[in-house]
Amino acid sequence: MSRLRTSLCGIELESPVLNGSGTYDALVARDVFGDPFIRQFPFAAFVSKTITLAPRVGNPPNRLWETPSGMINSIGLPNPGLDTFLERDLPRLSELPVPLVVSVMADSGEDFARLVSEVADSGRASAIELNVSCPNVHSGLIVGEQPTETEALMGILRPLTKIPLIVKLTPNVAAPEEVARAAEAGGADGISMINTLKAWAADPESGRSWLGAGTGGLSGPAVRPVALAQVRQVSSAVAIPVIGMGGITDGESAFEFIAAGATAVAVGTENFRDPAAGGRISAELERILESRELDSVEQARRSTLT
Amino acid sequence: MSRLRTSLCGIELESPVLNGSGTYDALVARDVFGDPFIRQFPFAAFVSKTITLAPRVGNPPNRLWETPSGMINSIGLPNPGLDTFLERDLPRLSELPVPLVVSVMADSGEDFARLVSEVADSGRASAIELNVSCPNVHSGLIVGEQPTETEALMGILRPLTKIPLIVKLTPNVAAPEEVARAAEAGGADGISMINTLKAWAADPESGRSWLGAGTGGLSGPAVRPVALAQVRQVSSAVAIPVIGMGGITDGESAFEFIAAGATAVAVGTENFRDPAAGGRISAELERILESRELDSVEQARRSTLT
Amino acid sequence: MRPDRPEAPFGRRETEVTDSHRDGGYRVFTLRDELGPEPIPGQFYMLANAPDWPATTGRPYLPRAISFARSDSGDSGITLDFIIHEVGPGTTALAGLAEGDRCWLAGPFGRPFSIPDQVKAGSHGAILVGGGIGIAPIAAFRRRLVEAGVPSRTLLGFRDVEHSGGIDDFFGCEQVGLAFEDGSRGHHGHVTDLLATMLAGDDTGGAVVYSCGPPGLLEKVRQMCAEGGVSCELALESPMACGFGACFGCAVPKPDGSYLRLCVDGAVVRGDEISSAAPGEIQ
Amino acid sequence: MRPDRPEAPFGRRETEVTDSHRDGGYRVFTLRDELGPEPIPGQFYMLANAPDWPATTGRPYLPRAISFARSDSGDSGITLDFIIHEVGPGTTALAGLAEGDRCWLAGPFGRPFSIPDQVKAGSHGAILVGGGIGIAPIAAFRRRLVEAGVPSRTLLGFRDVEHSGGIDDFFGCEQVGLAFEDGSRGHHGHVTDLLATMLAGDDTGGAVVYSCGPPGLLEKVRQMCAEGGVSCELALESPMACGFGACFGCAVPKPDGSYLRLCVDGAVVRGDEISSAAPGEIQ
Ligand SMILES: Cc1cc2nc3c(=O)[nH]c(=O)nc-3n(C[C@H](O)[C@H](O)[C@H](O)COP(=O)(O)OP(=O)(O)OC[C@H]3O[C@@H](n4cnc5c(N)ncnc54)[C@H](O)[C@@H]3O)c2cc1C
Ligand SMILES: Cc1cc2nc3c(=O)[nH]c(=O)nc-3n(C[C@H](O)[C@H](O)[C@H](O)COP(=O)(O)OP(=O)(O)OC[C@H]3O[C@@H](n4cnc5c(N)ncnc54)[C@H](O)[C@@H]3O)c2cc1C
Ligand SMILES: Cc1cc2nc3c(=O)[nH]c(=O)nc-3n(C[C@H](O)[C@H](O)[C@H](O)COP(=O)(O)O)c2cc1C
Ligand SMILES: Cc1cc2nc3c(=O)[nH]c(=O)nc-3n(C[C@H](O)[C@H](O)[C@H](O)COP(=O)(O)O)c2cc1C
Ligand code: FES
Ligand code: FES
Repeated sequence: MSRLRTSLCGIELESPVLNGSGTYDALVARDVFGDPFIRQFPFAAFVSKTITLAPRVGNPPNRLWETPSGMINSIGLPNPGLDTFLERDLPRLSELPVPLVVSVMADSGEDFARLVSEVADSGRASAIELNVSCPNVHSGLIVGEQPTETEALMGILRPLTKIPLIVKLTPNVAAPEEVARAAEAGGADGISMINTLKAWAADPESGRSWLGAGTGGLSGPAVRPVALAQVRQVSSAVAIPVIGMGGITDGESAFEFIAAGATAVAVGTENFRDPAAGGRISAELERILESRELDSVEQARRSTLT
Repeated sequence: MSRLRTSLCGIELESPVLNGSGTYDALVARDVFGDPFIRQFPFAAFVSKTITLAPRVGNPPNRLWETPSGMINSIGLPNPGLDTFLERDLPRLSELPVPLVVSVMADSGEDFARLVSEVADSGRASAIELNVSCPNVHSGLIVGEQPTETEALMGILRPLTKIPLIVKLTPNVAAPEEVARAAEAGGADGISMINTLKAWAADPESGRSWLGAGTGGLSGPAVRPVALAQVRQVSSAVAIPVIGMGGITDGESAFEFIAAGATAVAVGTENFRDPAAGGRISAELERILESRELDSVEQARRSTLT
Repeated sequence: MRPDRPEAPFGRRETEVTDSHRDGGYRVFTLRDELGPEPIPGQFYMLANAPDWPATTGRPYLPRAISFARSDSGDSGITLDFIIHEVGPGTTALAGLAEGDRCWLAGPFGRPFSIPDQVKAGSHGAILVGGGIGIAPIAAFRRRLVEAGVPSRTLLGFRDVEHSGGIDDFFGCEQVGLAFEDGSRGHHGHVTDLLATMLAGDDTGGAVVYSCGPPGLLEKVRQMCAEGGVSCELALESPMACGFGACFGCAVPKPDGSYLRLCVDGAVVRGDEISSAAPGEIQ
Repeated sequence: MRPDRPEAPFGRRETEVTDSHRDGGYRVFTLRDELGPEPIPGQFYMLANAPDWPATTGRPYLPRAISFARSDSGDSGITLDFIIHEVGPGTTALAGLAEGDRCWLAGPFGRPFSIPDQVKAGSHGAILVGGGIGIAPIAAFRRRLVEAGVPSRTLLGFRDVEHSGGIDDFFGCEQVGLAFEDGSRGHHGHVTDLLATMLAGDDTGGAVVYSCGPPGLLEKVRQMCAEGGVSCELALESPMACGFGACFGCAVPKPDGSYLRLCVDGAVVRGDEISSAAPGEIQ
């Protein structure tokens, strides 16, 4: 697989294919599928689900709604909270055969700081992904919607650690490239995008909200054209690498993200349809590079930039 | 069809089903399909394609790309310009058996003002739709992305006419409800939404942009969950009626928009798959109201609001 | 104590449909799974007609969770029977599979039914209560109990003949108590009427109740068992995107206000592990 | 002067597939259209297997533009033959239609071929040049010319046997000039070689050239005709979402820098109405 070797924020990866945060539970999958899961580990790096300081039970059901070529989720970030995560889950996650990226989220700079420093201090994470699609408890503004909030947050977090900090952007903005530029200016090492698009569905019987939380986030092939536009816009605006995602289902769609400027890609919803999608997509992507006589993902990316 | 009768910005309609601007050429359809097209006219009001002051030839091909459950277009608003429109097209459009809404767009308040006053003065339009998804030539800002720009534009246009002014929102913003509130504050009579989501596709051979214009706009069932979320958010934020659209394919999906708070709905991309979609959707919607024992669209809308 | 469960082959796999026929209001079809382990009753699979389905308007998009109703292991792998109630695009597409077609599957997934002794030490029997399409895992479990020599009695309830099927094929060789809400066969009324009579009898001490069916039925069974001090296991349903713990979409409320992930912590749960089997209906 | 075109029934309609068979590298299938008018060669239909297609990953989503290759009107409506080259999900789905299946259609749409006299007053003949799947409208037009008593000569070109079909079925009864790029049949080379020879002959004065095929072929034909002072009509292709002028997606550049809408201003255009028949290739 040497054609697929990718360097991402200084981390050397066997392939450019990661998972989207919150779309794979590697510890449960290890139990469900046994050793073959570890031997054929589907991703080149594993991104944890988003961890918060306090435990969260998540949103009330319904949490899922299938849409044309996609789905809406309102999972609500259930997670055991930082302490249990560090004690119980992190040691097991760091035994996975690939580098680990830990996704964290908080509603204040202080909480974000605790998450980042404790995860970094554990020495078990190769990088930290900052999920900024949440309101800041002080300003009420969604951090990832505001360049200024994003840069201010980076100002707090950047001094805390040397390991790569990746900012996960929300797509529900007019100009994602401005938020990305602010993240870069604040010292981010990479951008990960897109998170889900704000979405709603009616209960077919009552006409009221189907989802327990009212609204949710759209993912899957339906959003791919939007994700590609944003990845293209952002990757031409910043010099740091972009991890592209949103509706990737196969090597061809992964290649589209690389053509749009992504250095690496992540698979989310497709994991639900095919638990082994990550490995399949890596293999398909390798065949595409081969048939186009491209020696690396980086070469592919450059070949399409005008 | 009395159950379907709808009052929209003071215009009495046989049904709540309109077309999305730019998705039907009624004059050509009249030639292609002959009299049955007029007798079974598919919409309760006809929305013209967007007219600009000067003629536009539109974007270079490719202009279309099919996506999972949707399509991207980069048509580029080809139109004959205001003068030819007023002379050649408007008289014929006003012979259609339904009220006419004329969609207009400009890149300055002055040009918008000329479009609005001349269309209004023609006496042939029941309402004017303001397409604000374009940059203002003076500020460089996209009017519909900025509440302040939108309110300022309404300040110029509102005094010019008494006929209803409907603002068509762009969905590529973090908070459409703020733009809608600004439109309402500036005197808009209605909101029409959503326009297309910014989207991109790679040429399968070169990996470069497939669309002649680089990027385009996503429409069709893929965007419906996003459209529903925005319609719900906006209709709970403003008192003026909302015309909901984005991926409506049948009575059920039209009903979802009404459940989300829309007073009327518009059919866009589905027209391409079924030239008679408008009439079919009206009929399907009537059966849904009937089976739910709802006497009117307005009652349906209210029944689902919490 | 949780029964062991087999490891599922990693990923999804293609199988062949070896039979499909109508049975009353349902469709029964059979797959040959050459790679999989023998599943345990109460487990389920995620099924799709094709990697991308033959979809209408982009739905079905996700695979559908379906319990197996019978499994047989033979030379050419495991033979799996499924019973399908067509309620939407996914189940309609699965019901349209014909002999020779391919079907994509992942699994077996989920926590299976426990035998009575595992639920309650020393328990000497099982009462099986199936409602509607919920008879599928009940059929598989009944067979397993027979093989294990555990005495069981079976009660099945249906709305009407159009909403029933599989009785003779999957339960024919044994005496079962039947209830039809429209009175067309067996007891005229609910299957819980039959359960009430049985629980009121004096020969059920120590028996464990197992049930699968619509939420209302399961909640009724749960409450009857709680009141009667009888242990029960319920096979629940919920929307599922993945089936293997990845999406956290299949949340079912627990008594402590948190949620379990039905696809890994269930789909079979003990009555006291959840706050309600019909949470939607009391919202 | 533009030929009249029939009005299309408003909306789309369901038709029955009455035959489907493989013909060389193509698939030929037949529909019975009970409602439609008789179409004119060069016109096309928008086709879909079902109102929502039986789609994979949400594509095909839009109907596909397909020219008819033969039409016959009978007691039970118009019988339409289509020739399909499978290049993607839409054409593959259409090629999968079998006898008895349903097919949804709208049309006939578009501007048809004009007879030679309409293109150029007094013209006394036609030269038909078809390449690849472009033979479909050529086949329909050839038949019409025969009926109208207009003399025509036909030249067909294909890449190789796998990329050919329909020759015997649609052209068998008449002498046609064949060119295969791989030399497997007829002239070893391009169909434009045959056209060049024919135009160089002295008996073509006043004949009009009609062509349909890949963009490169059409542009070559267009230039050859322009240079030789010969009138020509070309049936072009472009991505189409609607087929009836609604989407403005089917833009083809005109010499003046503006665009025509191919579905209403074409798909048949005169050579001098466009700036290039292969704009993508010179971009
Ligand atoms: C563990 C388990 C085992 C099961 N075993 C069986 C079995 O053996 N046999 C069997 O027939 N069924 C079984 N089911 C149920 C089966 O999975 C569902 O009936 C199926 O998923 C429905 O899919 P559909 O596309 O046919 O219907 P859907 O259209 O998905 O509709 C089914 C219901 O889902 C809701 N719904 C409607 N639209 C949507 C949407 N867009 N997104 C999400 N929800 C929607 C509505 O409440 C609707 O009534 C089982 C379910 C589980 C969880
Ligand atoms: C007037 C007219 C008449 C025609 N007559 C015939 C006929 O008689 N017989 C026949 O076989 N064909 C005919 N065609 C061509 C036919 O319509 C196309 O081959 C068909 O639309 C392709 O659809 P597809 O899904 O099979 O392939 P697509 O996947 O749509 O691919 C076909 C080509 O479209 C492009 N493409 C790829 N992906 C996409 C995408 N997502 N969105 C948009 N474009 C994409 C690529 O360039 C690709 O090579 C005609 C076309 C026109 C306009
Ligand atoms: C069920 C589900 C749960 C998710 N949870 C998280 C999460 O915890 N943190 C996060 O940053 N993104 C989360 N996401 C977003 C994904 O990581 C990804 O950005 C998005 O789904 C788009 O990719 P896809 O279309 O391939 O799924 C979640 C997505 C889904 C579908
Ligand atoms: C081909 C095409 C052309 C369009 N042209 C216009 C336009 O001229 N003016 C406008 O306001 N919206 C235009 N739209 C947007 C539609 O009116 C509508 O807002 C959007 O497509 C969402 O609805 P749909 O998913 O039903 O198509 C166009 C959309 C399409 C697909
Ligand atoms: S169905 Fe995905 S976690 Fe249970
Ligand atoms: S295909 Fe839509 S206008 Fe021509």
